[in-house]
Amino acid sequence: MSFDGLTGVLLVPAVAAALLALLPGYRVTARLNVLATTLTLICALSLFFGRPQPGNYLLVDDLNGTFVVLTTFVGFTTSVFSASYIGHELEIGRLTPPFVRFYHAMYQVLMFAMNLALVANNIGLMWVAIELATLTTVLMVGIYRTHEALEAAWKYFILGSVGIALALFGTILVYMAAKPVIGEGLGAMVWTVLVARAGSFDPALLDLAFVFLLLGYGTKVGLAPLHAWLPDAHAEGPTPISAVLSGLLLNVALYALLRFKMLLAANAAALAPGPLMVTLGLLSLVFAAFMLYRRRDIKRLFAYSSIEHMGIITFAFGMGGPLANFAGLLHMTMHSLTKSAIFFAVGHVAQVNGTQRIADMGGLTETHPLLGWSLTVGVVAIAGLPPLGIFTSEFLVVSSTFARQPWLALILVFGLVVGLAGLLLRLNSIAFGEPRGPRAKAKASYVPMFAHLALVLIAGIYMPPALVAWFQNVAGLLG
Amino acid sequence: MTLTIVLACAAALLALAAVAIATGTAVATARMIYGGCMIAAGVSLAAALLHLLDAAGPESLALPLGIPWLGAHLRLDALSAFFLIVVDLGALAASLFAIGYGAHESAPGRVLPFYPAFLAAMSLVVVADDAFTFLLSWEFMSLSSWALVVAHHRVPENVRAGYVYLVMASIGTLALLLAFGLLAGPEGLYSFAQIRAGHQSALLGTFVLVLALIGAGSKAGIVPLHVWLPLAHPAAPSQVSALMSGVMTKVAVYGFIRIVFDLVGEPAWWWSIVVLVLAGATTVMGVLYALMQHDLKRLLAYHTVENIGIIFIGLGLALAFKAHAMPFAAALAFTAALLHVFNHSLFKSLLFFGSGAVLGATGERDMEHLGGLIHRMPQTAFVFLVGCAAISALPPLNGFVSEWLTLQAVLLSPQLPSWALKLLIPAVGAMLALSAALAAACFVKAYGVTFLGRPRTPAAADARETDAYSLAAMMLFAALCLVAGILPSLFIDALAPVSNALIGARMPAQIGAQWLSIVPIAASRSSYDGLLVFLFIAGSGMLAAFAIHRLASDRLRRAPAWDCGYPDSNPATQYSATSFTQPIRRVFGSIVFRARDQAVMPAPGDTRPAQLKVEVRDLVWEFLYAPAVDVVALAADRLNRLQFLTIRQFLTLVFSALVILLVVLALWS
Amino acid sequence: MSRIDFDVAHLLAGTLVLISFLQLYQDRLYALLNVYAAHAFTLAASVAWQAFVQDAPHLYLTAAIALVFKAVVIPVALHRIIVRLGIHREIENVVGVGPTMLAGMGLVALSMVVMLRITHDADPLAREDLAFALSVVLLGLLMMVTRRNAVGQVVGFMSLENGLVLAATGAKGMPLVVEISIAFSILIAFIVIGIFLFRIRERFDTVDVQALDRFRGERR
Amino acid sequence: MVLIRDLAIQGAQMFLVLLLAPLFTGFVRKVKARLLRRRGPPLIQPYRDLIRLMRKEVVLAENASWLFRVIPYLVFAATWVAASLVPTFRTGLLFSWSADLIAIIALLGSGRFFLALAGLDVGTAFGGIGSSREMMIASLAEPAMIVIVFTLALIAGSTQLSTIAAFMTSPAVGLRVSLALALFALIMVAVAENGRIPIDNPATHLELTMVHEAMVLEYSGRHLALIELAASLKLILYVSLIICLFAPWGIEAAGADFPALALGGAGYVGKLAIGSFLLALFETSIAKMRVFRVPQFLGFALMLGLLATLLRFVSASF
Repeated sequence: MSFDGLTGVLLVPAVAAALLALLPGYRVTARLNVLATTLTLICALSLFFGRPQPGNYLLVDDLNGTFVVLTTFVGFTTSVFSASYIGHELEIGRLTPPFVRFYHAMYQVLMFAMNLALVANNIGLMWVAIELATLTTVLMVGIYRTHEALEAAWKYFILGSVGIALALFGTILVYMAAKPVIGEGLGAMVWTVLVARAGSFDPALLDLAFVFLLLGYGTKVGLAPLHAWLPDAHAEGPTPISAVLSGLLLNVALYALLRFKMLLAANAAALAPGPLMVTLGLLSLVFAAFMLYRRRDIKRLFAYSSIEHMGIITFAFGMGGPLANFAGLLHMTMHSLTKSAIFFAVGHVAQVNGTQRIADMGGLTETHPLLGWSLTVGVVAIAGLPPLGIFTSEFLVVSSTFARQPWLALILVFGLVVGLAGLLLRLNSIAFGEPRGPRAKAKASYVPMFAHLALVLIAGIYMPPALVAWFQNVAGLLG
Repeated sequence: MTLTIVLACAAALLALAAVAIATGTAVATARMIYGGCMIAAGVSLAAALLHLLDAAGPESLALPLGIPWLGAHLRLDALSAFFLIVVDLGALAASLFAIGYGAHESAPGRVLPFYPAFLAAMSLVVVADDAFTFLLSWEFMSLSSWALVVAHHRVPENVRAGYVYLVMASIGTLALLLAFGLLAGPEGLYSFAQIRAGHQSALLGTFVLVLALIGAGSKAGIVPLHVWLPLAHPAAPSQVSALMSGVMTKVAVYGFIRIVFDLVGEPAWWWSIVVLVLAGATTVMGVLYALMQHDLKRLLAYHTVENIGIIFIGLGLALAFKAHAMPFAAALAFTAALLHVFNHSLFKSLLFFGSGAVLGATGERDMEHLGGLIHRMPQTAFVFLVGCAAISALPPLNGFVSEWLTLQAVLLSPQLPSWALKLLIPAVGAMLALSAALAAACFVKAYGVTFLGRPRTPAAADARETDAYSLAAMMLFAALCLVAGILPSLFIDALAPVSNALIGARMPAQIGAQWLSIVPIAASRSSYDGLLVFLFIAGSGMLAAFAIHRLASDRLRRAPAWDCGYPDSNPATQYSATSFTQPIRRVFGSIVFRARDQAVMPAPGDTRPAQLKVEVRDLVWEFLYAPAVDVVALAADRLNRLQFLTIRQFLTLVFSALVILLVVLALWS
Repeated sequence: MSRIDFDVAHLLAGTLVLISFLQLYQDRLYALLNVYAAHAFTLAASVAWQAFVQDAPHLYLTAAIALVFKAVVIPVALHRIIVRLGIHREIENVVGVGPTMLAGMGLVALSMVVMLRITHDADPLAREDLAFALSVVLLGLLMMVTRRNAVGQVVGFMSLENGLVLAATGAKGMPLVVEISIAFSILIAFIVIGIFLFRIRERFDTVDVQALDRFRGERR
Repeated sequence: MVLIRDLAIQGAQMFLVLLLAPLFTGFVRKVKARLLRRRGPPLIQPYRDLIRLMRKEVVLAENASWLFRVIPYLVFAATWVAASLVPTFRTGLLFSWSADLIAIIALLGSGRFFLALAGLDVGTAFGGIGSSREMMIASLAEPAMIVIVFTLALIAGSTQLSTIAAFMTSPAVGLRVSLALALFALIMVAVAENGRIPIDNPATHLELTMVHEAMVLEYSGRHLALIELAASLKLILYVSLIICLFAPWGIEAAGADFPALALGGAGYVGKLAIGSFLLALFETSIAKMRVFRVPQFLGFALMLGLLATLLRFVSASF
């Protein structure tokens, strides 16, 4: 088939992965890594203009278009960040060249897997891709091979595998539900076909399937009580991976959930998926909010805040309706940008302080003004304070919910307040107060960080109509 | 057109903030920034004044910002114009003050960027015309002021104050968010125009009122939501303290008025009871708290709480009268409240400027380390005295006028049909009088201990008079306090369009009254003429002075103080702030604060000095906030155990989740 | 499809569930491995039968994988590990065998209830098969949860995965079955290798999962 | 013409109170002395004292500030203005509308405010005691006073003294419980405000429980004279307030001709005499109380006032 953006987003990372696996030398590979992600981003953007027909395996529509662009963009900025970050890791000898090579190859594999999962039109293929992404990240989380890193990787691996298994069972059930209607064979696993005829599927089977899918992919999303792998994986892996995990992989898993939610929504007799998602979302939100208070490790802190926000997003999609869905999409985008920016900052902060322990940090806005203030802005944004984008989405979620389900909104607000207080508590001790830790000059790449924060700020004040129309269209799709 | 100018000024301020980030932090730059702020505020002030005075109709404008399909709606009506005047006047003076005061700012880099942003946010709040824009500016206002509170972040108290402040502010914002969620309904009609159009049910209105009280009240500092205020206001640099206390709390009042008087629609009669009870408690508690302080800026902050209480008493009365279709009484109460908003913004800013000048000159906020400043900083001492007299509601200054009007509104309560209100309102009036008297006591203490007597520390002994800019700012406000006191009729008439818009009635025109006196209802009922009282006092005082100096002696001799024959050169023998309030602490504090004084007297022959131990407890914090904090801590500790499970136990979690869901599924049908 | 086909498939699936129960019952590692081998063998048989019934030759491949890899290679490897690590001692179950069996009963009952809500026009084989597969999956999970020992958990995970393959093959004409089964074999290989890894790196003196959790993230 | 006449009357009123004030004080002292079987100072003694003080030079403490020297004039002026606005022998004074009852109370309040500041200015222990206690007493006396004003305003429908007085003379009033309560409370407040026994002892200096005298301890010469004069003005103000509110008979309405006015004046003096006699009687028959009993005393007054207001609300017939 002819080369188009779709093949691009899959082909480029695959090729790059192969190359990077072979090439030695940090400088070259780092640059190549950035180059590859740039190309992928360009291909993704080209999807705006030329969009291939959905086949049995691949599909590009507004929904996953959003995700693909977001993924490739954050992938690109993260690769820029990782260039400087990994360089520093090499200098201090935390990583050896072979591992760096491995790291870069895996990075591209991860990109490939995530893109594949997004553009897959076949629920089986999607499952395979997500499994691939999981395994890749497992390997990268364990890359430092310290005790904690291996432990985190192992935890991630085991829980992830169980999640994968549950998701597969759900997938099989969907097929079983589809088979009588669509007939045997590939057709019964092609999402476009499924969603078209979901109305006549067996509801009970669909319900069962959704339960398994919710738990299976929910493990990846990091919803409580399936979240256990997430904080450690974020904390022990290299920071670029933490950024990608929080910023992207969670979204990909959530995207899978959304696809199946649409499937259920299309079937009148099946149970509404909303309540389940709402419940899990609120549970994650409140739980993670309380977990913020006792964190000693800065990366684990923000990992929990990711859980919190995944909870909010799941809640929003669970509520459904054009307004809430729009808010959910917006929130997801904003969270990806903000959280990865925060992890960029945190990575450098940890490097200059030589530790991730919050107790050893202090007065950062004084010792490293740029880092400190960027971190502060990031936290302020993630805490949902204006004029940054997350405020907009939280405004929409809360206000639209309160008119429909006052009690839910009250729980939501409660969680938000608790979470905000927890985050600020930590921020105070990190960014303000008497400076602790070394005053050594930071060799950091600020561009990705600033770019993300700038985008979030702009989105908080002004959203281009095109984007809005797109989001609204997608929100409509989600029903 | 006016609105455009106002917005342009706000934009200019934001631009200034950006400039401040870019440029350095030299004193010259700081002056430039503050000067810029002053100009912007001045222009915007002029625009708002024109709009209010020629009673122009509302102007509105929609920008393609914020929520896309909604856009940012902005509107300038009488109410906005009035509060815009308050904001800009405060901003103008604060900037002028800061041109001089900012010179000895230790961390200009942490003040300059946020100061203009803070000003811009406040003026945006009052012109916002849809829920999103309103809340955005509202919370941005909190955020920028938070940054200013933690400007001196090396002092742990400041960081803590900022923390409490921002958390409380967010709680308030979320409460308002919920309120707007109710008003906007499920289909999300966020613009105020749409909200006004859709009339709300009584029950819904009640929820909105409660949420508005929590939201706007926490910002304004209504007891028991005031806890952040005395922490945050003093922590900021003085010009910012002045803005937060004098202006930002008024923006909060604006939020309350906008929601309760404008958006919700017709009030239920008993809403006023809630408001009045809270307001009365706030008034008395605020001044009692203030009396217990010996930190000058914190004392002033607590007085803000008191005055907010007075304002809300006026608003509560207005609600009561409005609900019982007594428009003229409502107009009177409402005007009184608005006038007090204006007056308080004047003298509270003035007082904070003064405390800033003292802080700059001596490095001290604790009154126990000050004293005798009237000799070292005479001009500051004079303007501060004017401020004290004004806030203590002494004629012929402005504080008295608004409290007098409020009392006149209280006296209209017998015409109300409902018994509850008939019995409640006089009690509230008594509270108002009580707080006025206590305020006078408090400011005798504040002024007497800080400026009079003998210096208690070297720092106070060799203080220097503050700079010209600061003095100019203070003089300006002192003059305004006097003008507003002796010519209140001008201000009352200027407020007519506001009460016309929100109450549907206005106070009778005052300009016509003889000798510029104010006559709320009828001359036979009550009237007051600040100008005449002023002239009388001045005249008879001068007459007495003239007569005595001419006919009797004008000789004068300096000698040591008499002090009943026991003069003691040690300044520690003076009355201190703590000892001054000891009787009041004993009368009121023993109940309200469980206050305990105990004098530790060493045995004869023991060389240790005697000590006075004073213990004052903040029951509101102890019984409301401390428990909440404990609960959160407890929950955090309990849940934190989940971080330390084994993989198998985590698997168990997943497994049980699965089983539960399956069971639910099985039981579904 | 004819009666006999159905019965055989049914029988095999039932046997699988039975063997899962047997696994729950075991409290020695060697025995557990042997029972698991039987489990895998039965799976292979049932997959093969499905291949024959649906005359889908590619399923034979899956069957072969099951037979070779799961029924022979993995058990032998684990056997080796046990010998290496010298942990052929008793398995510490978290809860006693009795309660575990009861829980298992409950799970099977649950899966039946859930499945039988499915309308009858879905083909019966699929329905019954799914019911069995679901119970196998749940029993496998139960086993993972109730065993402290990594080997025990691996076995649990593998039997869970057997349940999945059973379901997949039961679903007539489902594509990607082979790929999926291969993918899973890889996954399991990873796990086993992981255990090896931990053994080879002189960090952990036991593969008892709790040893991995000594730090559990936050240093405290 | 009318304006001039009114001006004249207003002026007469101002100087009447100014002249009568010391006499009244003296009369009270005389009566007290008599009741104690002493001869007591002559009635004109207060005038003599004032004149002597005026002639003396002022001895000013070294660190006294400019404020300390301004305050006597301020206090005197505020008190005098307040006193001159209380109708004594004729209602409807020219400037009566320039300050209603509340404003008059506030004027006295400002006098007190500045006097208390003066007590703190020199920085002596005695001055501090005085100011702090004065403000404590005021913090209860003022609200009590305001509540009394409520009661009257509710009955008369006005806070304008002339209107109230006119209403009181009208037959519509009759005897009311709330009025009695208000009167009682007002007397208690007046006693407290003027620092008479049992709250304070105007005749002593070296007593640790003194309040007013401690504040003005550092004053001498003309300053002291002004403050003394202000004190006696305040006293006469309160007495005439009580008179005009509760015994307004004989106070002429606006537009009365001269003989009527003279009659009114005479009546006023007579009432003053009775008032001073009662005051002296009260003071001699009661002992001074400890400072920390004062809050209870005033709290009682406040409660009476509130009770009066509430009674008034419950039924118009009270």
